[in-house]
Amino acid sequence: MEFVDIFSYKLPIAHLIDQLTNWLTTNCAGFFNLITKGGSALMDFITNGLLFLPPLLLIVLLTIAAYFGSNRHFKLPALTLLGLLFVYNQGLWTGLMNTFTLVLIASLVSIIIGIPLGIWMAKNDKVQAVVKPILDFMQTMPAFVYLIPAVAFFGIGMVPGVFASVIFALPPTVRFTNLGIRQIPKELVEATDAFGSTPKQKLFSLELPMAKPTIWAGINQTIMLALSMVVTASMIGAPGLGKDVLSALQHANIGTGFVAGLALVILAIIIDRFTQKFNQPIQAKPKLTPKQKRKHRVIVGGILAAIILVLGAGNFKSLTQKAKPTVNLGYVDWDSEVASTNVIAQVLRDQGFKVELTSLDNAVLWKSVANGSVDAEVGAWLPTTHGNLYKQYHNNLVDLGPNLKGVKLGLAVPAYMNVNSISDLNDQADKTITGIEPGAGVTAAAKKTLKAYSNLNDWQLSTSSSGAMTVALDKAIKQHQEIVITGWSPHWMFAKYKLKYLTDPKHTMGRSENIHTIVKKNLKTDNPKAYRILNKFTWTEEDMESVMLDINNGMSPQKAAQKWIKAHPKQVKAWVD
Amino acid sequence: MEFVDIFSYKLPIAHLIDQLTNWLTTNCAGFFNLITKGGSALMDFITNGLLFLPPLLLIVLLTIAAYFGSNRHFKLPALTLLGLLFVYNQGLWTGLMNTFTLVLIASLVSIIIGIPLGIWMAKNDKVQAVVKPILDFMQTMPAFVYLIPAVAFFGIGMVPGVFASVIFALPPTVRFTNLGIRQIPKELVEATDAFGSTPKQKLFSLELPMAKPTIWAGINQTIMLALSMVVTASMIGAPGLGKDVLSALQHANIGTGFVAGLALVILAIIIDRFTQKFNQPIQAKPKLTPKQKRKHRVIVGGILAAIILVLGAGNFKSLTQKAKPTVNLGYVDWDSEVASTNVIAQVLRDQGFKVELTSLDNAVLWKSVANGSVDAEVGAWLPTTHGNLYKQYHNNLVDLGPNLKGVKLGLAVPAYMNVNSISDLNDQADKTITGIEPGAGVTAAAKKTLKAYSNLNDWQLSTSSSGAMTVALDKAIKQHQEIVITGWSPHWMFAKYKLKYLTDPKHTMGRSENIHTIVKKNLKTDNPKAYRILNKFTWTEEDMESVMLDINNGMSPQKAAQKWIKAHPKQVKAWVD
Amino acid sequence: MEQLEVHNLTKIFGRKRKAALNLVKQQVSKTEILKKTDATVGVYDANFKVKAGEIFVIMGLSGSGKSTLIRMLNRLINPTSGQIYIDGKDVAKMNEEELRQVRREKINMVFQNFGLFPHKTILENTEYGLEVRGVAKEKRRQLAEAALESANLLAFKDQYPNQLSGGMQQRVGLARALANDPDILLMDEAFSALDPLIRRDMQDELLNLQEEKQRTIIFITHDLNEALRIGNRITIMNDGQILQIGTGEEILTNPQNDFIKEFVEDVDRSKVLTAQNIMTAPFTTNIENDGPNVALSRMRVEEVSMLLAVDKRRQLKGSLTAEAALKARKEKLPLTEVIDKNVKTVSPDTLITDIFDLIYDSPTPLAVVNENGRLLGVIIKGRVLEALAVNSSEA
Amino acid sequence: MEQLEVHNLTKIFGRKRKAALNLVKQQVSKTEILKKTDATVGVYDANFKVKAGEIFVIMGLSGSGKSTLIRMLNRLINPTSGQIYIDGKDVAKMNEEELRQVRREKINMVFQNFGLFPHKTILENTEYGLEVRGVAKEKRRQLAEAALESANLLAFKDQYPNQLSGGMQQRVGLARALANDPDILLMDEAFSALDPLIRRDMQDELLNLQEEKQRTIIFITHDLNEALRIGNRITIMNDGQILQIGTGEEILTNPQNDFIKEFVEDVDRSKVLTAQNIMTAPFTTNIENDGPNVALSRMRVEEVSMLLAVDKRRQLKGSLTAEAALKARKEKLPLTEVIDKNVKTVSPDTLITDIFDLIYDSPTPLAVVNENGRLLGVIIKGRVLEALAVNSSEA
Ligand SMILES: Nc1ncnc2c1ncn2[C@@H]1O[C@H](COP(=O)(O)OP(=O)(O)OP(=O)(O)O)[C@@H](O)[C@H]1O
Ligand SMILES: Nc1ncnc2c1ncn2[C@@H]1O[C@H](COP(=O)(O)OP(=O)(O)OP(=O)(O)O)[C@@H](O)[C@H]1O
Ligand SMILES: [Mg+2]
Ligand SMILES: [Mg+2]
Repeated sequence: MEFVDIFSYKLPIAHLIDQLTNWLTTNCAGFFNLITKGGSALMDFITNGLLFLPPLLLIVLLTIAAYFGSNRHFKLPALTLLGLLFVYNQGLWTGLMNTFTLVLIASLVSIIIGIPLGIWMAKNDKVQAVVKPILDFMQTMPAFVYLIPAVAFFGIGMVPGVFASVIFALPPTVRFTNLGIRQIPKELVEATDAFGSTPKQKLFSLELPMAKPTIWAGINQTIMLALSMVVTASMIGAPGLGKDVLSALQHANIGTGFVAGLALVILAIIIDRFTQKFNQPIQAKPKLTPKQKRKHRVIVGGILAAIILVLGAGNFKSLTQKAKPTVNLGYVDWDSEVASTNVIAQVLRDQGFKVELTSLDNAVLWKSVANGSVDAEVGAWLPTTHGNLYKQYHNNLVDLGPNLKGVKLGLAVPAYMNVNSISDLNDQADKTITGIEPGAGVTAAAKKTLKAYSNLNDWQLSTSSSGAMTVALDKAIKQHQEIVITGWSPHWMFAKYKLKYLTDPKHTMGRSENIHTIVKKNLKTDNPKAYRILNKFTWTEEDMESVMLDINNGMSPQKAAQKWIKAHPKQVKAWVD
Repeated sequence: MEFVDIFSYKLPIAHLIDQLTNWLTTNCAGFFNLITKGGSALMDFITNGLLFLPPLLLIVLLTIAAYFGSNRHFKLPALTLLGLLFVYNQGLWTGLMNTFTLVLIASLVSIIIGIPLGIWMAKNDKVQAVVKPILDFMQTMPAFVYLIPAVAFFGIGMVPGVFASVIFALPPTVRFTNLGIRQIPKELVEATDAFGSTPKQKLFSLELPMAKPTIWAGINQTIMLALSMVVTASMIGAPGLGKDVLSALQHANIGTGFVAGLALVILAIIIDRFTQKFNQPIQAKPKLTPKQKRKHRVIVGGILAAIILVLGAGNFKSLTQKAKPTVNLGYVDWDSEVASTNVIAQVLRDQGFKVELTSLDNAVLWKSVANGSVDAEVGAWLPTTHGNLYKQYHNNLVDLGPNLKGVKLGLAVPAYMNVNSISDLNDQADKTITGIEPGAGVTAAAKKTLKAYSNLNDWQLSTSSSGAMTVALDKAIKQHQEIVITGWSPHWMFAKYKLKYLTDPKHTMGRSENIHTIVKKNLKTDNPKAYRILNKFTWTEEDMESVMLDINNGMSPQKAAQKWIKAHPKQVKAWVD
Repeated sequence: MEQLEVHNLTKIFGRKRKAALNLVKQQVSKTEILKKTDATVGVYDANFKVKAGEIFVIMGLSGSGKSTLIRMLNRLINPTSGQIYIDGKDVAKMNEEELRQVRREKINMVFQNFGLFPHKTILENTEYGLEVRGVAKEKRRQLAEAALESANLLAFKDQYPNQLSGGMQQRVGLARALANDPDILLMDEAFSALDPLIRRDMQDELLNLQEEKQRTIIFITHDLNEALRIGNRITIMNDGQILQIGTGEEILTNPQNDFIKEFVEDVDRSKVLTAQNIMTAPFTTNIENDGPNVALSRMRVEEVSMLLAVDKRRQLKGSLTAEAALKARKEKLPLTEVIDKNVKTVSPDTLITDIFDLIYDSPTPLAVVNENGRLLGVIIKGRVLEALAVNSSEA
Repeated sequence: MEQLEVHNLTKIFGRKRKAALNLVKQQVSKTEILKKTDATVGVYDANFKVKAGEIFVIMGLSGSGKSTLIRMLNRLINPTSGQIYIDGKDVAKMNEEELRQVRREKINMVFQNFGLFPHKTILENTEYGLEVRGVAKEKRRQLAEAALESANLLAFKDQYPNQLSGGMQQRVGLARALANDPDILLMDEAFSALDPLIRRDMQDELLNLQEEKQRTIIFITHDLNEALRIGNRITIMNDGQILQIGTGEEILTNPQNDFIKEFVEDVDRSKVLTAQNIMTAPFTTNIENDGPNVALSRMRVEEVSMLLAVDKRRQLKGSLTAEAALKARKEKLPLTEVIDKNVKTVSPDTLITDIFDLIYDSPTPLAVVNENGRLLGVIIKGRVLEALAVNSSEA
């Protein structure tokens, strides 16, 4: 039957998209580079400026601005002061400033694109019919999907972060500009028409002022969504609070993550309250006398000048600082990688390099090494865990071989469970294996295991995330329940809880793996010294676990790395010679 | 300095949050469990209902609904039809249904909470002052932060997914309900007041109708945000398209991820367009006459009843499937299976059975036979093609042995090609074997073949789909080009084109296979007569091909089956006696 | 206690209310106060009482506070100070529930800006007040349709307000309030957008309804003729203050100051003043007592050529001209035989406008007689014209 | 070609326009058409021309299509069919840019529902038209303030529309249009919310402006007195159709059908009719020629006791009573010496209402003289009253 055939033929959309991305990456590289350079220059400029002022001074200045901005009420300044002090107190100041820059730029771009687009939509039903599904697309296409093209286009950092944020955050501004203008009473539109207003006059004297409350509500949503994208943006290397959140969560430190999140919320509330000033009901503002107006103008001018001055100064300072060759290390924010990356970073620093650490989502990280936006990473689990990524990118990067041999994947259970081998499993733990991310290597291995062992054929694998898995584990252990997890070591859970690997007679969980160092293709020519050190870097599971332990006990990763280096001078010397 | 000290003391917020979460988890477990149970029961109910209908039927029904819902315009139904067919075509139907359930529930919960809250905010400035920062909190606190508490509270699955989605998606409904009500012209509020309306009357007769466009725009945002949370929700085990996206991206399969994302977008657009119907300008709707109103009510009532019926049926069926005196045959929508299934179905019908035919994805089909939702299938290719499925499920089903012996897998080429054995292949057809689905048995065999024959070690297997393969074959034959395909028979292509199997000296393509009948475990006791017939059912490749040919020539499968049965009375008699 | 009493009612708009109040007490003008304090005096120290069944009309310059005053009566505007008693209860002190009760049961309003709901059809708009009161669906549809019928809008009942002309919208507002049948009806320029014909109809309608059922109506209008036609009493406001309250005639004939005088200047007095207002004492002869000589001498004394003939009970019998009297004397006839019985008469409340038709070509004055036929006075052309003259010392 | 010409202008609201058009051609009533087709006849087949400088008043029942008609003139409503020529160009066929130009330069409007911008102050509202035309900031402020001043609202210039009373808002709308100084002004019930005093002021203002600069004004009103006072011509509409076009007097004295008769019934004729309309031929004596005997014989013939004295050029010199003539005859005085020079005179366009004051206690008739002192006629009390009578055969 012909009909049946049509449906068994799957449209090759996926393939087309891959090709399109490739085509864009290769053919529009110049254009993307331009945007990337310009964008990061601008954002660096702002962030540097913000970070130039001592935090406490900036906090005080903002509080004063809030005081005058809110007509000398006390709520907004109090909120500003306490909120920012809290962020500062929690050590999240730098993150906050980075995030602020990201959100500021993303929101501005969204507003600058969104309002005209919304106006156009409001005036033209055909445009509306076309734009609406595009907006739906932008809001519902999962960010994860365009993160990788974003990296392909813009590398890693703030710029792709802004790109991703704008895609998600733009629609509300457009939608509500459209709605606001369409809701304007007909008789007022008639009044402007009757006087022969041009579309522009109509827009500025009637439509925008009347639609203002609705448009501002849209902009508010845009800002909120831009803030909500901060974490996602951090997966492609945008610095800021998102990173703090992500890193806390990879370790299932709910509290720490919450605090970083809280800093975001504080930022949101302060931005919201500051922008609310623009969104007062039409007639609430008292009419200014010319004198007041002049005063107003002087104040606003002064503030702007001050801002520009500070930004300029900050950048002047940072410009004069740059000199050293940099090495850009990427890592996935897992305990083991944090340990190894910090150690090698510290070693490189000690050798006079400026080292930038970027925590990335795993797939993004590989992509970044492959396209050279990251110089190296020291946490490639091969051949199994990251095997497929390796297969995909191996032509575009250099594998320097293992730096740590014999890590392990396997099914693990709490020690109190009365089972030792996978083939002994029958109806424990509701016949469920608690897994991590669906795409992880260990997940694939677990799937294979389910198939291979006949005693597991009515078991299921419930995938979630590493964080979720450790929480589930914690919960089970607290309640002394049965649980089977997909485990891998080195991992702190083996230090924290009494766990045991189940033996795997069929070896479907994969034989033990190694952790490799991979570097971008031309690192050897670009930065031979760093290449040499990275190439020589190799240590053992015990080394790594000692660093991990220190970090887990509350030492900062950098301190822990320094401590380990101090304690192992010979070993380090071997790497750098 | 005392001052500095204060700042060097980091407030232990993180710790407090950890403790709070722990406390909640241990102390409110009963409550959370209740919600979890109730929630998942509800959502299973809906998903079962949705999946109960054959996808194509549901698509057609939705298209019809769209047609009538959009006042007989063609845009919405076309969109619905093509969009859903695309999703179905891409094999994302189940994911779509699960996602739909998730988004539906999350949106409903958001609306049910959000609108009253928005109303309250609009009426009371103090409530607004309190709620606004909470909304800011909900939108900017990164989902990742509360994913883990969500898992701690609700475990893994749909319920925590809904929880996370609601937190993120609720605010727009609240905000825009608030905005909409506050924007109502003062003179209209005065008019209601002057008549002594109660707050409730005012709400329903003035405020909600007038604020409707704005509220709906808020709800639209809520739905969009709920959809954007689908991927995040999948991190804590919520089934649906999010999983597909996530899994594709873990492997950096941008294209596949994009397609899954596209399915989300399609869902978004369809939902958006359907809900837009509620959001028409106030006076656009023509006034209905009482008669039309009655008709309207009957239609709406009918649709509701149908929905409830289907949902009920889906669940009733899944609850009581064994009680029915019907025979439920499953099949994969391939030509050979359509032929055999229809023949045996017709035979059973002639014997007085009610036969239900369900076309299923292959894996689903095996799973369905294993869990008893399908009574039998007559298209199990063993031992090779469906070997792994058999291995997985063989304990839970009964294999009645072959109903057709000696089907064949192998590499096939058009007869005009000058090659007869696999070992003769050298550089034909661009050294490419055109394969079918990556997971098919014949694909696995072809891979094995590539490895086993040294002359093929620089050949590649290009997997696609059965449909794509036949298209490629057709194209090649038309252009008289070389092509090597993974073939199997019976298949109509052997009737249509002159093809030949290549001999396989190393037997890596598997020796010839048989098509088995498999039935659910207790069919023998449940329905001994059907069991007997199925058990006796056996025919030949020619039999099958004659039926396939008829179908291919445009006869309906049922008719073709009837024709064959009429022509082979003795053979059939042997089965039913 | 009257149905509605207002004591010392004041409303100041704006922030610096105290300062504005002080200034207004010092008789500073409204614009001056606005300049100085940014506060507007809406209403200042209003006092009046309205009896049940009365139609109380408020007039005044644009911006003089009429709407503010009327909107304080059902507390759509909260008074700055003062009391409003409706049936003895102070509206200004009511809590929400009491207020709602009063608005629902007692007092309804027709808005200056119509206040129609754009999302409801005309019929639904008209039903609104009834719906709020919980009247059953069938009943309320019936009442609303009746109200629309009498506003001549039934054909449009399924349209939306924006499909109607301004005057039609105003009538919907009217129908909405009337359908509700309240004790007190506040009408803020309720007829302003109506053409003369429909306006007259609606006025008649209102007066008819008023005969059937005694409603208390507070009515703002800018049309003095309308005010005089339907109002039992009229109050004139300026700059937020009440200048004068009185019947139409009082105001017209006895304006308390120049402002009011100017204000009422334009009125069509012929539609307000009646025979009663302009009649003069008649020169009569009692034909039952008097003979021709008495009559003739009387004519001579009074310098007239005609007397009205009455009997002992001052019933008008006819008119007696000098010629007729001479004839009677000559022919010795009794006066009853010579009088001209065709005297044109009018009742005392005949409007001047209706007198024109009778008098313009009448050689004799018109006689004013009451319903019992008793002669009250006469109307001469000069008096008619004098009454219509604005600047005559007394009208 | 006149400044404004309207040919066969028709507007049908709703979907089934064709069907409605057919029905209206068959004289089916508007409500009937609404019931049958759900379409409303706004205006049907309107034809008229307006000269530059003319004030053209439109009246008619509520819902008769006045606003629809006026709003088609600047194409706020697109006509269903017909042509509108402004200075010879068809507005109905203009493209957007041309239309904008016309609206900006030639034609402005005062809206029935005011159409003020709630987010702009009164001053900004008033400036709007000028702003659109690109008038420089200082200049436009000046013009707007002048317009507000003449609307007596300057004190409120920094307030917002919702802080003003209905009438004040209406005046802002008025000021906004006037500030713009357009050639053609469309005024849709522009004075409806104003009190009599301010209304009179605004009418005067309009007439004054009209003297300064000849504007073409299309004016909708429900007030016949207003229409008669300011309108050069009046048109009366009903059910979307124009029934009659003519000067006030024509309409008043020669209503084309009963509907119009009823429509104008209520009008205060004393404010419409002038001395000219009611004067009668005077009985005169040429004092330069005639002697006392001639005069006396004339009086006898005409049965009057007084003549008006004129000279050869019919200039009014005074009045001559019978006594004075007798005295002249007796004392041989020329008539010029005995005439009473205190004759009350009025000009031919004095309104009757202004005649009341002069005539009611005047023993002599009033003389009507033109600006050159030439005697045109006399006014006697009886004629005044006759003119005010509605049902007199000729007014
Ligand atoms: N937008 C519209 N849609 C449908 N019908 C309309 C619309 N505007 C006006 N009409 C109809 O057209 C007719 C004429 O309305 P129009 O506003 O011109 O009357 P009008 O003479 O100005 O009355 P008024 O004196 O009450 O202002 C009315 O019957 C009205 O219902
Ligand atoms: N909401 C308000 N805020 C500030 N001032 C107001 C407000 N409402 C009315 N006023 C002022 O109060 C005064 C009286 O207004 P009001 O509406 O009572 O006048 P009105 O007598 O009804 O006039 P009109 O005949 O024009 O309707 C005006 O000067 C007006 O500016
Ligand atoms: Mg008012
Ligand atoms: Mg109108």
